[in-house]
Amino acid sequence: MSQSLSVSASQEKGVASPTAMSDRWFSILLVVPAMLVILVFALLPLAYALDVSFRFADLTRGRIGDFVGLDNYRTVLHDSAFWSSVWVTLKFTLTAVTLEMVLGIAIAFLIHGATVGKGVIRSLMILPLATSAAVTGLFWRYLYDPQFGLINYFLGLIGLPEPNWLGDYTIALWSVILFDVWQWTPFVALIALAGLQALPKEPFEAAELDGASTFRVLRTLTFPMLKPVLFLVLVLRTIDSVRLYDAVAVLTRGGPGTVTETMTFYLYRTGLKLFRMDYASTMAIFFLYAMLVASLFALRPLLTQFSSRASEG
Amino acid sequence: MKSMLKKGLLVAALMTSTAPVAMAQECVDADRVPITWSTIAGFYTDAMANLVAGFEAKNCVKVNVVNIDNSQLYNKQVIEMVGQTGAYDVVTLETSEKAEFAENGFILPMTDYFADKKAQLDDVAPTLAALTTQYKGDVWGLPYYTYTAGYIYRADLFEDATEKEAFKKRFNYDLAVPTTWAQHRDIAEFFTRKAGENLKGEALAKDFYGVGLMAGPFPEIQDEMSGVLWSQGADWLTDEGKVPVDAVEKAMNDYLALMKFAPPAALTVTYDGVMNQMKDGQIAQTYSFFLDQWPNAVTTETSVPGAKMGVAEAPEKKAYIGGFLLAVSASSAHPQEAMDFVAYIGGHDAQMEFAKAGGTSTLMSVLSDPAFAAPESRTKTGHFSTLLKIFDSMKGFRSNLFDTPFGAKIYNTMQIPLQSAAAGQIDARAAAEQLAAEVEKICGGPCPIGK
Amino acid sequence: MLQRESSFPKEALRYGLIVIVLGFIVFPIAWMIITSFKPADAIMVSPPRFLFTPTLDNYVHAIYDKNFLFYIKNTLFISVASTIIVVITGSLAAYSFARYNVGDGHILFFILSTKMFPAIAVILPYFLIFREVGRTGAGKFLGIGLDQPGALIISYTVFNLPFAIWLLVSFFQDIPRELEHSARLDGLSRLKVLAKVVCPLAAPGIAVTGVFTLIFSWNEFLFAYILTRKAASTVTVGVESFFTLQGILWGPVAAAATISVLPMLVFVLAMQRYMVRGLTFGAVRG
Amino acid sequence: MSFSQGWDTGFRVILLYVGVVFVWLGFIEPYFASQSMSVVIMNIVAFVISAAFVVRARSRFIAERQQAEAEVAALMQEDV
Repeated sequence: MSQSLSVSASQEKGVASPTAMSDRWFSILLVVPAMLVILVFALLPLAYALDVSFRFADLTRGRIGDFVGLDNYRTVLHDSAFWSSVWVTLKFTLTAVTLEMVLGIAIAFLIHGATVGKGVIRSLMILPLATSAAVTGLFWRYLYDPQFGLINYFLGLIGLPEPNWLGDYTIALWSVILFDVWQWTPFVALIALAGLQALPKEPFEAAELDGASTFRVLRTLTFPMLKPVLFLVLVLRTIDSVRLYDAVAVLTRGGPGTVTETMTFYLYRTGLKLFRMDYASTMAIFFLYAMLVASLFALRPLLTQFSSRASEG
Repeated sequence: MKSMLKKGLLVAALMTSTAPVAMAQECVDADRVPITWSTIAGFYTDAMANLVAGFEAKNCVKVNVVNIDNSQLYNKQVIEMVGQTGAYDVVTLETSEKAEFAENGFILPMTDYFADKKAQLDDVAPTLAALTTQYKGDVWGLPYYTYTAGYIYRADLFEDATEKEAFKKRFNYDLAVPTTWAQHRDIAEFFTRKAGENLKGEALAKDFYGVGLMAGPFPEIQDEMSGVLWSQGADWLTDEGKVPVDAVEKAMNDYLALMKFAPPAALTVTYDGVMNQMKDGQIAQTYSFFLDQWPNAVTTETSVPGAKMGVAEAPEKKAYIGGFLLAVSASSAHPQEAMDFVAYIGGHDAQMEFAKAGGTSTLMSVLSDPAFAAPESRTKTGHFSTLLKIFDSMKGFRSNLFDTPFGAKIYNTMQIPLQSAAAGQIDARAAAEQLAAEVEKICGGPCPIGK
Repeated sequence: MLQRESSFPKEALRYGLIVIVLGFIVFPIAWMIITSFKPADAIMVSPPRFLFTPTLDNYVHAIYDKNFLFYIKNTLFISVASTIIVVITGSLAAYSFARYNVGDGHILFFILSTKMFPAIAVILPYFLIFREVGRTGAGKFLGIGLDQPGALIISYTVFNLPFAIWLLVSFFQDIPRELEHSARLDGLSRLKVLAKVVCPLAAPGIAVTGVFTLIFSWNEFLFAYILTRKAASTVTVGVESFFTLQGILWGPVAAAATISVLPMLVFVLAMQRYMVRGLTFGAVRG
Repeated sequence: MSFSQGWDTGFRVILLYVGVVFVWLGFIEPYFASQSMSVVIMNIVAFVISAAFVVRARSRFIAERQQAEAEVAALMQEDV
């Protein structure tokens, strides 16, 4: 970390200031509106959740109840449904994000090489993003339907087996993943494509003159230069996948059984169907904790990069 | 203030009922008391708009109708009740939710309100009233719609000579509306055919299935299984508040035996999916199905050439008794007007209008009205006579599921182990044990039963 | 990059693959739009019907019977208002983080971590907060309360702000400091520098951030469903009124969904020219 | 130790403490006969680990600072 350096850098920057306000006050003032909103609406619910996680709270049976110490944490830690939902979430996130990244980057290269029609292609790619999972999920359910769905109809026409996409417990999670891949791969592809188009020309021309192989150019020039933007997308997609709710709610409701019940869906079921806010809050705290620990490692490079770029003179 | 209001209800109710016309004349829009009714989305919207208008004409009240998706209705209402927002004056409750709302003080008892209107209460089909309106000796509102389950089938298949002959040959008894589960299973097996095979002597263009089931991730598989379980003399909860694991296992196994003859989509659909299959000519019969869908089912006769629909009591004569209860929220600012509204919508005149629009009424006087039994009303109210039979067969029936304040939570959880078993992930025994464990977790021990 | 020596068969293969990819992406939405023009008896049939007499009945039903434009109007107001707030407060904060490194990355990390708390866990506290605020005079005046647009505007602002700030920081960092220095030397105040020099340069980034904020607000379901009842309901909640006791009204749902996608599409297409540069998040540096 | 380093260390200590509590409740507590006993020991363990972490972080920061100062001093000398 480079605190000491950054301090001296910002002192240096005090160039010709006509107003009396110092850089420091100005910079703090800029952050105030955003921080106010976030502090009130992020910390209050967090405080509420923390409070509730130490109490008995079945909302349908009156107000928030007595202090129960760490009992809710014990219950949740020994709740097999909770752990199975964690497992489902991990499986989903890992598979969906990997698929989206790989396919998205591949598609970006594919389109980048195209000579005409890029504008049209981009416009079509944005379609899944412009629709909500709550609505398109409904139509995917229709497409997946073994009786009326288009997918099985086409599979039947070419003589392939017709799976029960959302009803077969061995593949239901994959069907949800496929939907997520459909919705978010274009997002990854669009960003990777923009990244490709923004790359400077010179190093590549030089590499071509040197007669470097395509693979080598990719490995030594393209990917290192795209790395920051790809990493950003990766982080965004991971955060969103872990929080997946809409798609599950509309496609399978966690079924068959609990095969597709992700953490957030289990949280929803506990909090808004069973109204056990004590367990739900406890799970939310776990969730936040896991995310914080993960991001401490994953986000460190990004934040250091921000930090060091901000303090560059 | 609120208790004063409650005491004054009787008097006030008398006043409104004696002088409604005078009131309506004096009423200007600004004076109208606003009450809000939360109900199911798209619920006979036009008919309900007429009924609401009828109520507003007689009372100085403005009724706002809030439409909510059936699957979200429960939690949305609970949140508003817990938050004591008073946003909903009249709420719509499923049979299993009544005890929870009553026990936790979310809704107001209407026993006093109906004290002088006994005739109106007595008109509610007694079987339905016992299950949907009563809890711990009080009356909690009026049911205004019933989706009690029965048996809907393709009568044309049962009357076809070649099918009858083939059935007799294979099973050694006549093909007829089943009265036992064994018969029902036989019929389901009999009518399950592959594309290319014959049905009614003609080659099928697509697969045909013996039975349509609602085993999707919705709280409907338990409605179907209630019929099996209850007909075997068991209940979801014993009087000690525990799930009878052996009985549930047996019922589950019976259900699984039937699953084999249902289309694969059975694992993902609820009643509307089954109706779509019926209307597309993919299934021969239902299991224990919501009879309020009759007007919907009957359209099969136009969508499938030669089809004729029939309706009967479910095999073994036990089925889910479902009804939407109208009740008045405890946080309502205008409980008196809200109760008037409940009494109006659940009353004879409104229910007559409702039935004419295709709604399934809850009142004996409406269900037995000869006009609805006439052949020309068949497409809308052809199921009324069957409903009367079901109510008669199940007279005096109570289920502990509807008498525990945890009923709603149990009801909203049950489909998880049951669907797991239906999908073949776990066996019937495991499903029953899982259900027992879940229920114990929800109730925090044996479930209290409040009779 | 090195596609100068590309031959015809290679190009044909490339476009073939692109068509397959686009087909996969577009086909579910196309099927939705086709469904919106189908008569009711042509939707739930097997085999699926491709030839039918198109009808506008579903649109009529959605617009007149279900008053769907009301939800569009609500959603438009809520998401646009929230997007404007997010873009302004987010830009200010992001500029400060990018230039002055306020909080040395810790505040930025804190802001980002608020996005990691599951929405379902905060929904009930929000409900209680807005219930209380809605009962006060200020809440009534500003329209912040249950079933009022203010509640959703604030919720969406809170939920989009971390993401927006995060994106914007890298854009602002991309702008050379020299420009600001010279503008300051010309006697412009700091705010003027921000408004007249920095923001125009960061326009693609701000535009892309706006697009994403708008899309996320437009498509949000959970908050809209818990915090509104009728008066302030948005499209995702409005669609639920098509799930009736007689089954899902597929035709009208498709029509409503098509209508609700249109404003987003128009908006995204209008922003198209910013998208290419903006989507790099300022993170690609030569 | 600067404010920023303090903040960072504080944050990590909280995560560490909470992490110990979670692991303890999940895996170790079942081996204890008395729950209150387990909680007491858990807190002691968590506290010790956190304290150790703080001490280590502090000494590392001091070392870093000294190294940086030495570098700056070396640079200054070169300049001169």
